[in-house]
Amino acid sequence: MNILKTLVGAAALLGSATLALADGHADFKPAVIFDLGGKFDRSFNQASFEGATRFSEEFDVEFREFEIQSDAQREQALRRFAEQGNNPIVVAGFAYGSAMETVAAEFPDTSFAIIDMVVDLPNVRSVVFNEHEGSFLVGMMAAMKSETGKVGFVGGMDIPLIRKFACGYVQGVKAANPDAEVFQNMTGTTGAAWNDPVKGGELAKGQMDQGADVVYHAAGGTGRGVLQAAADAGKLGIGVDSNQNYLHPGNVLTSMLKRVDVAVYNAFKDSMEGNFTAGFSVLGLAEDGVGYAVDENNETLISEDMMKAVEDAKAKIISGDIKVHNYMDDNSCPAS
Amino acid sequence: MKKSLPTWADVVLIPAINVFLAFFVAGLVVLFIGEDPIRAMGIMIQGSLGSSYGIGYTLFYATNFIFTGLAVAVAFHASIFNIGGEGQAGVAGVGVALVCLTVDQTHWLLALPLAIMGGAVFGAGWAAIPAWLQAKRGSHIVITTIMFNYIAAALIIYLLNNYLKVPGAMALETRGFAEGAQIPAMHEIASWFGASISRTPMNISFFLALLASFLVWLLIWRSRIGYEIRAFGFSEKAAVYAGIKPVKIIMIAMLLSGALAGLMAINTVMGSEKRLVLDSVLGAGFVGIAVALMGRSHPIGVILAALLFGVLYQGGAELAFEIPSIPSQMILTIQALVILFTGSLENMVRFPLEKLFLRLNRGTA
Amino acid sequence: MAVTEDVTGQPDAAPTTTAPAIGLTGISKAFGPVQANKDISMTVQRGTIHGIVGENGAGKSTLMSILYGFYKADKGEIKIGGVPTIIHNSDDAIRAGIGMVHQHFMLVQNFTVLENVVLGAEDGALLRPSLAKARDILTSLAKDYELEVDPDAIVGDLAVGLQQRVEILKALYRQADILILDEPTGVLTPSEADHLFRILEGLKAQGKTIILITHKLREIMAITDTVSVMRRGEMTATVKTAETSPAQLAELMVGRRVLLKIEKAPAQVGETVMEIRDLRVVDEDGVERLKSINMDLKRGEILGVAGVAGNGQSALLEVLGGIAAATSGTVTMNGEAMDLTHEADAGKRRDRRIAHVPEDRHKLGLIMPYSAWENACFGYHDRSEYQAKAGLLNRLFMRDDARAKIEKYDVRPPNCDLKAANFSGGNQQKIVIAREIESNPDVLLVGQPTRGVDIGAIEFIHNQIVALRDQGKAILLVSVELEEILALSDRIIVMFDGKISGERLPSETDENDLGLLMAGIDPKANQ
Amino acid sequence: MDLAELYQLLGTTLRLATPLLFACLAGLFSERAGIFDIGLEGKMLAAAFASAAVGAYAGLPPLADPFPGQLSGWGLGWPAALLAVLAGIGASVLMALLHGFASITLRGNQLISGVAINFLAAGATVLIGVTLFNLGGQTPNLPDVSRFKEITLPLAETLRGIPLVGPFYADVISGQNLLVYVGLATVPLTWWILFRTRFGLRLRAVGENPGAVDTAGINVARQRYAAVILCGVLCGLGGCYLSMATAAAGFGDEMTAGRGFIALAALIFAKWRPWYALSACLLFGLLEAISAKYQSLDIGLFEIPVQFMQALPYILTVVILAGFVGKAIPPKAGGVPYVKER
Repeated sequence: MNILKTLVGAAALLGSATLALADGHADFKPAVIFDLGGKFDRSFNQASFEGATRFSEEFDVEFREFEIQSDAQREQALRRFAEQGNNPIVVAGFAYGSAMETVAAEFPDTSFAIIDMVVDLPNVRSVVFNEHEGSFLVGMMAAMKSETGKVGFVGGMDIPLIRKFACGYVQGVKAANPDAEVFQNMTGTTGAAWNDPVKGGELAKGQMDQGADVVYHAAGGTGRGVLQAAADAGKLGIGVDSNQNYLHPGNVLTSMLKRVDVAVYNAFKDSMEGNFTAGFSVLGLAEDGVGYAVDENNETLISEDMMKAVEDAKAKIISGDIKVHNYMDDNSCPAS
Repeated sequence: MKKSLPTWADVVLIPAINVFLAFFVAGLVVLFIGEDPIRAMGIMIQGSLGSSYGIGYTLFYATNFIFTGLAVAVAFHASIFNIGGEGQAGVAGVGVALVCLTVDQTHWLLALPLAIMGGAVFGAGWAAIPAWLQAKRGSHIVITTIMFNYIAAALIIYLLNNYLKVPGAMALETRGFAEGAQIPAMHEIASWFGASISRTPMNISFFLALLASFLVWLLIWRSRIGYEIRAFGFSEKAAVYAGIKPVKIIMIAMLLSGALAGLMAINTVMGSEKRLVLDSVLGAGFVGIAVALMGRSHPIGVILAALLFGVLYQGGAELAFEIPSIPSQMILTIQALVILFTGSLENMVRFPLEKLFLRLNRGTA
Repeated sequence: MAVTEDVTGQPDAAPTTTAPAIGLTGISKAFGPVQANKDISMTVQRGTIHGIVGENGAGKSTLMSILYGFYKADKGEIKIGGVPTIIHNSDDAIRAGIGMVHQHFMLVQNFTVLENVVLGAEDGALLRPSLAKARDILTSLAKDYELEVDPDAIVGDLAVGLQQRVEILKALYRQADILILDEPTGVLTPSEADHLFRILEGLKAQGKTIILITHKLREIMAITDTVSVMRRGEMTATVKTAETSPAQLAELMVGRRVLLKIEKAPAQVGETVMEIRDLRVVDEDGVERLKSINMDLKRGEILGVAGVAGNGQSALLEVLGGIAAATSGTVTMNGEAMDLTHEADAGKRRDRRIAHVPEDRHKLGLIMPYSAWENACFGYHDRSEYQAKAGLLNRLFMRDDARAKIEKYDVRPPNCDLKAANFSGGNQQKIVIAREIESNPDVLLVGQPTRGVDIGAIEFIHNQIVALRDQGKAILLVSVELEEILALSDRIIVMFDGKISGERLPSETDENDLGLLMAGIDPKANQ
Repeated sequence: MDLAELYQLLGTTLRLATPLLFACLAGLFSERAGIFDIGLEGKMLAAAFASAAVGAYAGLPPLADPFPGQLSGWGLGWPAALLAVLAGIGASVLMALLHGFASITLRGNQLISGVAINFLAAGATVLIGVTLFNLGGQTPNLPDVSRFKEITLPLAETLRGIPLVGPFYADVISGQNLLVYVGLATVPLTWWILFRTRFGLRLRAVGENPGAVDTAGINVARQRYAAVILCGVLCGLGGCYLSMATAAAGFGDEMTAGRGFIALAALIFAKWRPWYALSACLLFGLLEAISAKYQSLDIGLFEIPVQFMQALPYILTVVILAGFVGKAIPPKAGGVPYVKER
């Protein structure tokens, strides 16, 4: 009986404690929900975590976060944060699409943002990136750096979004070296493909055995294996989403930055300042939404010529002189 | 073989001590993480039972576990360990989805019975092959059902990728079911009676689960086939002597088991997600093992154990929200401890208790 | 090289020549609430064959298992060669020079003879030297004691008698001075048993001490020097064999003079109910269990089937009772042919009014966790009187029905809610007998009706069987107890090696005659 | 497919088969002794985590000012790998002892114990991982000193010129990591232990008829514990392989990804025999390699979907279990707790 009393007592205490906590931050309570793979995937999710953290540190505002463990938790996580008055709620990942449609409709007064997916509701901001533009640039770098004229690409789950990365990359490679050969592999057809570094490593190794000496990955947690395999073989990997240059200094040529962090940061900031706008926004090279990373870990790998060529291409893409084909426009890729 | 334990000790005391031990060890784990186990417990109880929102989710999870628990329990009665609830429920999800996608322009009153049939038939069908192999070829059903879980996973991925998912879409899921295949959620049912409760995925399937529990009780303890199933479970040789055909019993028990596991797809696929997603079972097939073990394979025990696991799942999710340093794998750990203590380490409690009762009996005799 | 020369005695327990080989004092052992051995004391002299007799469940095997370290006694002292010895496990027993041939052979079926012999007595971490050494020793043992076995044969492929040799060889290989044999002849034909006894005599001549557990008085009289009698966990007497008689031993075993004759009227034999023609059974392993059996069962008679266990009687009961399928042959029941070869179907047999009291009531006849009322219609539960609506059972009727049977058959305690497991052996058997007889069969198959049943219940059960006969039913009685066969049967057939080796009327035969038939020899065939 | 591609596929096969092989031989020891083990997955997972955790602490250099996601280690150098392997084996053996305690001492249900161990490992690795590293259950990337890297065997390049065999030696046999070779060597070792030693004789006997072993004066429980511990050691190596010898270079949530169950399937496929186990693991490894490399396999008439390749090990095992192609007969006393009979 004593145990029960203690428990009931604790529960009651807790109830009041939660309330008090809620009161203290009643004004502004942003929340971010990560996709499968978790906030420390050193890639996509980590980028959104970093955006939220940067905002939190700059404005001294705490944010709520949640890492789902299964697909079915998406809706519960969204609804719970909304029900507890969190606002705005940012989710990262295309797989949140249907959950977002359901929950955002239930909570019209809450602001939502979703990355990598378009949800057409008056209180949802949809942010997508021109990954093909960033991939084009790292593709150029890969081709210019490659000594064998062969480069590789390892994707995560085989979906149009990842084909978009691949297609931009191939276009960039061919732009720099029309004779270059590109090997492509996808890790799988389910969510598990985002988190299988063993297989990622094997795929990269396979490509390197075929002669590739630069391998680009767009595979979330799987990419850790790709970069590790490249480093083990003394070859070069290219990171994605976050800046992954630090993972294997000297063996990561660059990282294709996808500024998910900026999207999260902006959503939080706009909402705090009352400037939150719903609707559809595309972040490309022009908006600094995508790019490539150069830091102390890889600056020796990139020559002046490469820099110049890439910067040149970047300007041309922004100006529209170079058109990079978006795979998702017609679900096909002109280059392979 | 004289029994040395009174029935109440067998069905109440031992499970209670075992669950207590499991939670005690879980509490130690929380301490190790550096959090307060009493506070964690408080959050779990508050989060799962402290609001209509929490209760709704708790009962939503419990609904799944009642179905899978019953599935394991029915097979247990025939002395069959069906570890394949995960695959059976998964394949049943395909069945439910196919029905719903076909008839979702009609009305849920039509769609529900059809979907129940779809889920039950697909679930039973997936159980039928291991059952047949056990009955006719003597293949170890534990191993075959494990294998069939993996085969089911591959099959579902294949079907979703190639046939079921919305063309061009990225998410590996079917289109959402239209109005005509959406069964009433609990908050809708409540609103018919003028009550207002939080929106949760809990739906009419909960009552279906209770009904299924009653029917299972009737079947196992009151029907002729139940009498035969239990007899077979106690002794296959005796069953053969009594003219009970093993092949028939294995098939019936496993088909029922698969069908019951399959019915959980009504709750998840039709009730909550309203579409077929890739991982619609969420490990409930395995939780069913723990539920059946704890519930001593009796429907009432199964319901109680399913509620406990519902509290565990919902409370555990709340825990992960409230104390991010306790990840949701805590649930998995507690689940493992419950299976360990109530299942494989049961004799750790039983042996000393038997000795104790023997001594008590001698003292009074 | 004779192995016995290697036995130079145990280093820490040097036996004196005069000290008895085994001395037990005050041994007690309880399993939960059951007292299996009560304050047992026993002395066995070196170089003798000592018999232990007693009914099933009298505690013989438990006592020997304690001596062999399989169980630990709760109380009591063991002296080996006069030296107090503590035996925690079989290893201790082996080291004390004790070997045991278990009733169920303790052999690894898919190992070779050599591997089985060496197991546990290897010489080093590597196998090959051990095996090579064992091969040599085995050859010499085989020569010394008539124990020839192919050392490279897979044990599972060997006949039962040969497997028993392997067990003896195992003990001898471990240089056992004391050899315990637990019911060694239960699976042997009389000639195999005689061969075994010759081996035992040979061992005795070499100075070994032998303990023979059995419930067959013939064997005790034939081979032992001294004999101890056990009853209900207690040792009731130890006597010199030469100074006793089977009748005296029997009385000591069961506690009162055995009923040698059952009061019964002469049989009123009617027409044939069941005709069995050319019945054959080949089991999964390809072994022919029944070889062309032909027999008729007639109304109003008890047909006794005698034979050493494992000579086809069980297979006969199983096929007729629908537990196993026959390979070929025809059986007609009341003039109608039955399909026995398709599949085992006990339900159909019951529909044909064939009732069956199985040999093993624990494993077959009862569901132990079921209450008496659930057991009282087990096998007949699909009959219409037990059905309620919609596939449910009529529990009220089932209980009424059970209460009536319990009363009529004097089952004690008369509580139909008690689980089968909680009744004594005799009352369990009464429940089975009640169920089968009350189903009103034309043919009753009965296997070992009084195995493990107390005396009072035996009488009751025998009387019920006779009463059923007097109603004009046919009864097929299978028993390994010759006395039971002789006392109950109106006609006797004897089975050997899956065939009927002879048929007798009780008036024209005796145990010796039947014993020869059980060995496949028909003493009257050439007359 | 040219020869280079084939050899490359075989190299991948060998790498993917190695963790299966360790787990499969682990299960072989356990099940030959009569202890069913469906907890191979959990033991591997626990080992993968423990070795990665210790490998990270021991191998990473000390940092003056570590930031989140970075770890200040002890910078031990080569002993780091040794410590990591020991930790992995230790964790796995601990799990094995739990299984042994439940199924040998307490005579509990071995299947249920296996299920519990799988869950326990899946839950506890992440719980502990989050507490130690705050990386969502992952460990930090392992430094090279805590990893097993490719070893080029002598004469690999010299012999490459020999047709067929040369490249095979250079590309498939050579250039694997140490654990691959250890795994291959474990096969004959297992065979030798089982069939040429006293320990093996007793181990096999205890899985067939523990009564025979008991009456032969051998302690059944001790023999079974020994088998279970050996099972733990081998599962431990399998787990270490995943975190230390693959490109994962660290631990990730659920990283065994069902390999324990494929190993179990391989064990049945191999009918509990060591050399067959090698073949079964290589076959399943090959299937995995093919399904990793090719998303679908066009065999001319139709395309075999990748999911079919992934399900094939399980399907084959079911076929074997059904006895359609050579019946797999498990050790007779398998799964049954030993109780002395009266």
